[in-house]
Amino acid sequence: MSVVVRTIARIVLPVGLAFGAYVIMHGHLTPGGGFQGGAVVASLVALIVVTFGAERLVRAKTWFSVVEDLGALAFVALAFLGIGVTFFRNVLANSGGLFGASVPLGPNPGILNSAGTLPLMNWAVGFKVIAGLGAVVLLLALFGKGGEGEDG
Amino acid sequence: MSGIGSGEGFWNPIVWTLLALGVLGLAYALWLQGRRTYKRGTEQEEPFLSGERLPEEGSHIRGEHLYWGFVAGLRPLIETLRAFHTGFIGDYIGWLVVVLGVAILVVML
Amino acid sequence: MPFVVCMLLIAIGLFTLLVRRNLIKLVIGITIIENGVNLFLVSLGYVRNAVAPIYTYAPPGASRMVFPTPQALTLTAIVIGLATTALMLAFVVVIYRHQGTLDGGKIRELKG
Amino acid sequence: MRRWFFAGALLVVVAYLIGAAVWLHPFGIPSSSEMDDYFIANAQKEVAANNVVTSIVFDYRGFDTLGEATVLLAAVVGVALVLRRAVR
Amino acid sequence: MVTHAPVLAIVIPLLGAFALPLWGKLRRELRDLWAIVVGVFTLVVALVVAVKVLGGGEVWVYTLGAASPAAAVVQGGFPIRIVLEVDALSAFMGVIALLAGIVGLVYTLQFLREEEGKTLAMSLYLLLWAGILGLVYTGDLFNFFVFFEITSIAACGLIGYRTWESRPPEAAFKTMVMYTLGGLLVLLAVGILYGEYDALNIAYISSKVTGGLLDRIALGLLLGGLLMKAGAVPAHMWAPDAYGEAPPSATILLVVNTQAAIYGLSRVVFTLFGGVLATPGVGWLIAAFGVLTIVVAALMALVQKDLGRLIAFGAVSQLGYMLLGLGVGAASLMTGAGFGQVALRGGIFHMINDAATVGLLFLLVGVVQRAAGTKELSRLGGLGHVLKAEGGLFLLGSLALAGIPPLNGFASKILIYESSFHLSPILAVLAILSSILLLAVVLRAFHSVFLGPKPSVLHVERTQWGTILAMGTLALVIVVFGLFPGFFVKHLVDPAVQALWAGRADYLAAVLGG
Repeated sequence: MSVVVRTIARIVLPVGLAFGAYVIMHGHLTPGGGFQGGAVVASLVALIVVTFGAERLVRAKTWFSVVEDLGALAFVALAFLGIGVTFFRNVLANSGGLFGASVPLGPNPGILNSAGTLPLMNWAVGFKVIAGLGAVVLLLALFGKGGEGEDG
Repeated sequence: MSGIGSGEGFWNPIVWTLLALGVLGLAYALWLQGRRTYKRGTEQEEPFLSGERLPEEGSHIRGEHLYWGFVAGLRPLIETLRAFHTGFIGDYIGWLVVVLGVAILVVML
Repeated sequence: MPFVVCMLLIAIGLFTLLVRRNLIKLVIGITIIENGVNLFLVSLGYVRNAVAPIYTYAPPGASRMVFPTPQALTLTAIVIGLATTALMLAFVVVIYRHQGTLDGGKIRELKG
Repeated sequence: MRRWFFAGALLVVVAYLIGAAVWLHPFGIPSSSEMDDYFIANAQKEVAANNVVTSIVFDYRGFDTLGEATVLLAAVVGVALVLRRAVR
Repeated sequence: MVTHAPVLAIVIPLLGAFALPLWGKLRRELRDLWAIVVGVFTLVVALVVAVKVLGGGEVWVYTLGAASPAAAVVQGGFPIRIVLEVDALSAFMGVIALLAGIVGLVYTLQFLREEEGKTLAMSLYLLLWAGILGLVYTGDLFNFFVFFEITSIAACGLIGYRTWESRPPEAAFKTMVMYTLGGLLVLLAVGILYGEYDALNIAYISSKVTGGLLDRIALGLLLGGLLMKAGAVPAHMWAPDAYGEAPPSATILLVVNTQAAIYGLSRVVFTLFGGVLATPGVGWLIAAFGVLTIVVAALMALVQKDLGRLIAFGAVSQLGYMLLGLGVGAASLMTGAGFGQVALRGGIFHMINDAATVGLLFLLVGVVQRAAGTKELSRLGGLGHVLKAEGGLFLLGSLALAGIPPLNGFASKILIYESSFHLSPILAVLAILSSILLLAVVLRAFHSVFLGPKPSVLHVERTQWGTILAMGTLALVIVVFGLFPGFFVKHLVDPAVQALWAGRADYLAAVLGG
């Protein structure tokens, strides 16, 4: 791609990354969440593929698949936290500990340290979606360019 | 333990197997009756293929040609059915829509 | 009326599937149906004169909130639709590599 | 012939779909709302999250989200499987 | 942990599928060991569910994320969370999924080759297994849709496994299009029902449903989507493509996946709309599609030139018998005629018989293809000289598929014949004639693959012990279920029949209380 596109992409990349992280982090307070923020960041992968070429990211593919598996495992592990009561029980909410603050009822400015397992799940799902969508984009972009596929 | 009732009658595979063995034994007994007229080593042992000579290495009717006459008899029906399976993805979807339409029409009755 | 629009979108998608032969256009048709269904789902939860179901800095005067469940369902359905689209496109790529065409009328090795 | 058959079926289906859309509750005035009223009233207390949608996605209907994550993983694994280096 | 058994049965294979690629990156032996461990744990957990539900006769409710597993409803008497609800029918389907899943897993471990992407295929296999278990255990409509899509995507990924050939990706794409459309129809129906009742729980909607116009349209959409997935003619054309081209280790689960659609169909007809179906029209519809499926698929199987596709059409024909049994049962539900129960008994018993029979045949197709390097009937022949045990197993499976006594196919088919004769003699006659046709079909396959002069140029590989073990298990099931059908009908099938026939009130009460 041309210099203009590359320059602007270099500016957009950190901003987009920060925005994606914000959307994931504040999923339990503002519109957004793991999926939406993950999709924002994954679109940056597509931006890199379009701007700098997919060959640059050949080695990232393996990392993407590992991160995706780890994200999914973390999500299940967080769901398993509540197995003492029921599967998917939100045991951290209103517990007073990590992410355990209670929120005042009705409209309020929001407390980041609340909602129990929700922010953690948002992060797990966020990483999972970044890695998953990034892997799909990369696989489709790399197909037929020598480095395709995975052995085993 | 073994049988199941079907409302009308019942089905018991153990009894059926015993009966089948009995019938097989009867058939074997009948078969033994005819053994006296059978001579080994004559042309009676050879398969009769309309007077044709048998190939040396044996022959095998390939799967496509088995039941040739039966398939030929049903040709109009089978050709219709084969033409029905076009392999075109648009037809797959079309028939799904038809099933859906029929289902909705019947449910509306 | 918005429900009717969603159903019309679904109808357009089905029509696309029935009259188009190009595999990519088939995938597009399925995506149109998907969007119609998702729009239908999310519009089910709309409540007149209501605000988004989020309490962070919610307008103090608003009394009602839009139904949150359809939004959650639509979120799930969108991601599922994305996954199916990705897989279908991957198949289209492989089919094109093998058969050299995208015409659904010619991709008929499995017939009869 | 076959095309007309499909067109007729499509017309029937679409007619009933639009019938369903017309027959449904008026846009913006849901006919029943007990489950969503419960969510709006109690989600903030039970889950301690301001965003009711997120509390439904990850708490009340968290199992759906697990399924959704699974679908995404299955799609990625499927794409990797389909587009892998074809050794043969 | 026993209280969490229903959810663990779904989550353990999911967890296994998530972690499997990581193990595969470390060491392949660890990956295989992990798959075995996951399989054993799933087996144990789901057997606990099956024994408790089928033996105890209760409906097991598990509410995800609630203060206690039994607390499905909140103040006001309506459920808000996702509820897993395992009644006898679900537990029975779980047993089928277990049998097929374990056998297929043992087969997969040895059959697939490393250089062909074994790790990814095994991961998808576990996902498909988990999806089927979730599909039959869930008590929530939207969750049903989610698991529907999990099974669809995992199944299509597996169908397109042999990407170096041109036919499997084509089959996978066609199947994917059909599955996606079916899933969208189900989702649309869920949306309509949600808009009407503001609920997603099957039991709660069932208690509210009135049978008005909207309910009927939703029922029609559900029927359309599920009939497609159940492989009913004329929307069956994806099924022979998929079964014929998929790797045989996955086909056995694909068949169970299709049966899970029939489970969904019976859940919709008997439970969700069981209270408002005033006319036998729906039952007649399903029975008519069933007979059409039986006849058309059997005729098409007669003229196939590819062994996989031939068996695939036979499998589609078998699905028709289940649809027929279910339809006759549904048609006689309102009149309460006794033969409806017999039909359901036959249809449900036929599911497990079909999973064993068709599964065995597909596993053998894989062995034949690996041994001879081809599936085309015109190039096969004389394999019986080399693969003696496999030939015997194929004959056994063929006879069971055609319903020859005393094998298991006959035991379930006779129930379907007799009961459908009461509804309409034409149905029974067509079903019996097609069964004879199927015998001709499978004997033709056996004849052209295993009989004939010994092939001279053929390079034949030996079959590994794992595949023999898997096929031997299925053969054992065929013989034992054929010789002692009374025992299995009484302890496995009859609770499931009762759950459909008279269990709707229990199903609703288990969630809603009272």
